[in-house]
Amino acid sequence: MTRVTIPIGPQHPLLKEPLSFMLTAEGERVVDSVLRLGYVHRGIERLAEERSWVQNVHLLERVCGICSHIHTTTYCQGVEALLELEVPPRAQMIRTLMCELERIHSHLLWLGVLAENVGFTTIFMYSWRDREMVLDIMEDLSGGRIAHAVNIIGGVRIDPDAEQLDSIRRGLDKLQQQVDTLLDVVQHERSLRVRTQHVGRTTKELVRRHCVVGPVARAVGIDEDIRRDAPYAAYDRLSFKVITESGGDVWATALVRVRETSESLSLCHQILDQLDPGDVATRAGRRVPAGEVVSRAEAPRGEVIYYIRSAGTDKPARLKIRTPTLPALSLLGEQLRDIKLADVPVVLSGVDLCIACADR
Amino acid sequence: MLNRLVQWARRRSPWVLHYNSGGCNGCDIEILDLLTPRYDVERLGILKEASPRHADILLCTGPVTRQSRDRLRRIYEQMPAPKWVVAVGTCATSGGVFRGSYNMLGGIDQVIPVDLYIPGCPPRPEVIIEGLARLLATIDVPEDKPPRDAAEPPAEQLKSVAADEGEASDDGD
Amino acid sequence: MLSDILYVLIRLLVLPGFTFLLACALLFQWIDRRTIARLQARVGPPWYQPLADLVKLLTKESILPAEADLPICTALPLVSLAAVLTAAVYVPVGGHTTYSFEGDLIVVLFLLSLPALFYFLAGWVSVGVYSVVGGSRSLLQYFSYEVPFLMALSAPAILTGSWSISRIVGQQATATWTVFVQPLGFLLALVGLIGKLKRVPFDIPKAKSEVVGGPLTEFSGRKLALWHLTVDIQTVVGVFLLVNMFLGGSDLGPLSSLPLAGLMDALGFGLKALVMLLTLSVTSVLYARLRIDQLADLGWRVLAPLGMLQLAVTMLIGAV
Amino acid sequence: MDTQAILDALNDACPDHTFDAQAIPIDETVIEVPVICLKRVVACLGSGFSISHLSTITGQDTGTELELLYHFWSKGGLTLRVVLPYDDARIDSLTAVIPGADFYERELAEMLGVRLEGHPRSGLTEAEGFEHFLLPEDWRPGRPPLRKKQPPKENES
Repeated sequence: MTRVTIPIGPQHPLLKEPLSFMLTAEGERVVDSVLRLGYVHRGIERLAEERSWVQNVHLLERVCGICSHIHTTTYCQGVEALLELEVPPRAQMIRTLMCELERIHSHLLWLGVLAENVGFTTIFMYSWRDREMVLDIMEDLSGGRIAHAVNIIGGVRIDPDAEQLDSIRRGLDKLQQQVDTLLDVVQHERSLRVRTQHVGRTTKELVRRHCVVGPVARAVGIDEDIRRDAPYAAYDRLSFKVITESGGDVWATALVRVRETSESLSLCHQILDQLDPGDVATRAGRRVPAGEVVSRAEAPRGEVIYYIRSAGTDKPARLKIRTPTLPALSLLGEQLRDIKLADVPVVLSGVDLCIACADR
Repeated sequence: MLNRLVQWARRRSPWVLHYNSGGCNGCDIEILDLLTPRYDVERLGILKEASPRHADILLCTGPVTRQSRDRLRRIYEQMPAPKWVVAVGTCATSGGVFRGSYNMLGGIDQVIPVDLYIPGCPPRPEVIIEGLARLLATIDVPEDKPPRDAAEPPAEQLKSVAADEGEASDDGD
Repeated sequence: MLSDILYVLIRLLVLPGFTFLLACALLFQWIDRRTIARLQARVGPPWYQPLADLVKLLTKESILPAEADLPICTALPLVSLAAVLTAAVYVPVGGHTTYSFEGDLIVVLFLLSLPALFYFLAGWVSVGVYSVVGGSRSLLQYFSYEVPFLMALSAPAILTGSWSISRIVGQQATATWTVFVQPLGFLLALVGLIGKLKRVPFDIPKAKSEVVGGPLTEFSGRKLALWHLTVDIQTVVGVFLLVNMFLGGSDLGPLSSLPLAGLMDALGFGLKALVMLLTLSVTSVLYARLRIDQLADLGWRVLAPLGMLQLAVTMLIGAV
Repeated sequence: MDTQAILDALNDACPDHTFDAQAIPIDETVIEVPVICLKRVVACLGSGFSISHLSTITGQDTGTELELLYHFWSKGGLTLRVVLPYDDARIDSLTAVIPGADFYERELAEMLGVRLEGHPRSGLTEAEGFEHFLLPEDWRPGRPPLRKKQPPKENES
């Protein structure tokens, strides 16, 4: 059979961001793929070395527009560790609240993109409509729908009052119903299952070999979650389940993500109940003592790791970011082999790519 | 009379193509959000198209990275006239926080001519709609000209595009 | 003599000719988009949207890749539009037929299947990768839905003993609507029609997330407008055909004896067409897109045997 | 994670070097590893201890030398520190043991000009014609952007 090269990207309706996959296909069967990143490479690691510690909060929020808060959280907690700052418990709680809201937002967004990619526009519309509720809550809290600018070094910038918390509770309750419906849809809708079950199947071994983290790893039964294994922010004061599945296909990752959304909603409620009054920030100096720190956090897509080194000046000497999409892309190289062309969008959706994160 | 009809049609049927030339996703999801129930831009006749050949308006997000430059230019070339370019977000307008990086060229207008700038980080969907509405209101087809005229890109742009043509194979991706 | 020619011209161009079809096509597209939007919790486009889209595309620059075959790319949308327009001539609308002869059903079925082939060719000659992949998909899809569709539409003809659509319609007015005799055939015809029109869940050849715009990826301006118009008119003709073949045309049962027969005919036909159209819209909201191999499976393992069954049963009844 | 057990095992695996652990925030154990021992150390960690995954490899230019940090995760952070001299920045690729290291190593090659020995993809050095991963095709060779002596804005080719 003749082989054709089918370019996916950098401009392709399947991708909201540019990256390029050169698929080699025989008829409808994809036999190989070549990945090219760099279309969104903004050189953030180098830029960060030229900005002050405070300016970097602003810069790092723009590593990724979907999980912006987790980046600043990881960065701030790293810098706070270098400064040996004690972050007030209320600030920790608010940080965690935003993290969980962001997870809900990201997972609902993902479900919509998956549905859109299998041609199920209706689910896309509904899950994005429900996502608006989370955006409303986040906007209510921080003033921004997408970029929240909540974190500052030493705490957070916002201090919600009782009225706001009440309105958040109401929003969360409404959202809970919608998420239950969506879970029901993912579990039972036939045509969605036909398209996602047994597609993009991975194994525990493959996931380990490619160092994949997050929902994709949990969908093959790897029980890992930084929130529980190395609690940061306020996670040590909260209780939640780490969701795992055993299927390893795209459907399993969908179940993991939707169930995690429910879990996040319960976390939000716990946070609102435990939110004691107090300070939301401690003062931080402009210079950070020399030293190095490795900071990890659980983004919606899995473990985020920052390595920060200070030379004792007002700028970082080195700031390294690794986001969960990078190992997922490595796994994709294996997944995009010997599958049907029509399954490519499903497999790509399954790992929940965030190219802006991967390219930096 | 015919020109009036064409003008009416163009103002009411803007099909958009979205290209991210190096942005962080923030603007992109807000653009995608335009299609969803709360904003539903199909009310205004806006459809998000997949192929540059079907589109009237190019919605660009993000600063232009060096790797994206040729692709952006090629997409613009593939669009049939008349066409418009909208730079959505602060990065697309000026390069935003990423100015000064080794891999950045700056805003969209460094590569292709831009008709409308919508600043914001990211701009709210309402703002994008407002911007598009303003752009649409400026579309007109003068009575004394045939309806098919295009905004000519500056001469310098044309030259560099011509240089590119050797490698561009127009495969529509 | 002159009045005869005028009469024919009016029939061809105005009612139920091109103008009428165009109006129906735009109206149907709007109803379709609006229904889908409403079901997806959106508002949807205003009524003039399809017209604005059409006019805009017609007045846009029409460019093609340098490698594409320009004359063929120009001709293809024209001939496929001509095919569906010709088909429309033989499909009765509200009891009126422009032309009718014994065997016009076969001509209509043939003409309606042509756009699928031209669509495939369009992908092939416009060279782009996505066009070619989309084109070959549309051919595969054609083989999956066409056989059951043909079998489903042959059944009423065999039942009536005539291959003329007008006769089949007339027969239903005296007996009962075919849909009550052959519900299975109706279902198959509906599924086949969805496949023909490449609507969700059978929008495989133009799946955005897989092959961008499918065979039409490289088309723009006028040519694209004509392609869109072909699909729109094909929708109208397909819906009309199914109404005639299965829903008794303009027959309203006991209500037919009411005064203003002409108006009632039009009303009855319009209502049935609307119901059919809404069925199409609702279906496209409810499903995810199938994969091409899943469609082939469905076509050959489920739909074709069912079509065969329908035919066999019809013939048996006819023989008794 | 039992740091002492790891140190003992490493000392057994590479007897000509004495390993020492250092703690840095946030709960990260750092072990300095000589270049030649890296592969053995990783093999030893992989077999004897439940290392879950390689989080990433940080490469940095400290101003005097290049430093590579291999961040592992196993219910706790473990980082291996390898120091390379400027003029002979080469290291064994780990892709044979950990396929997931591929992208991180390509980044090292591209961003810091480290030469990866035994990496499955050719074209990771200039001599082989650099196969770009993050940087644009027209990037001027020999200017890895994360080396300190590389001026931040100098990118015009």
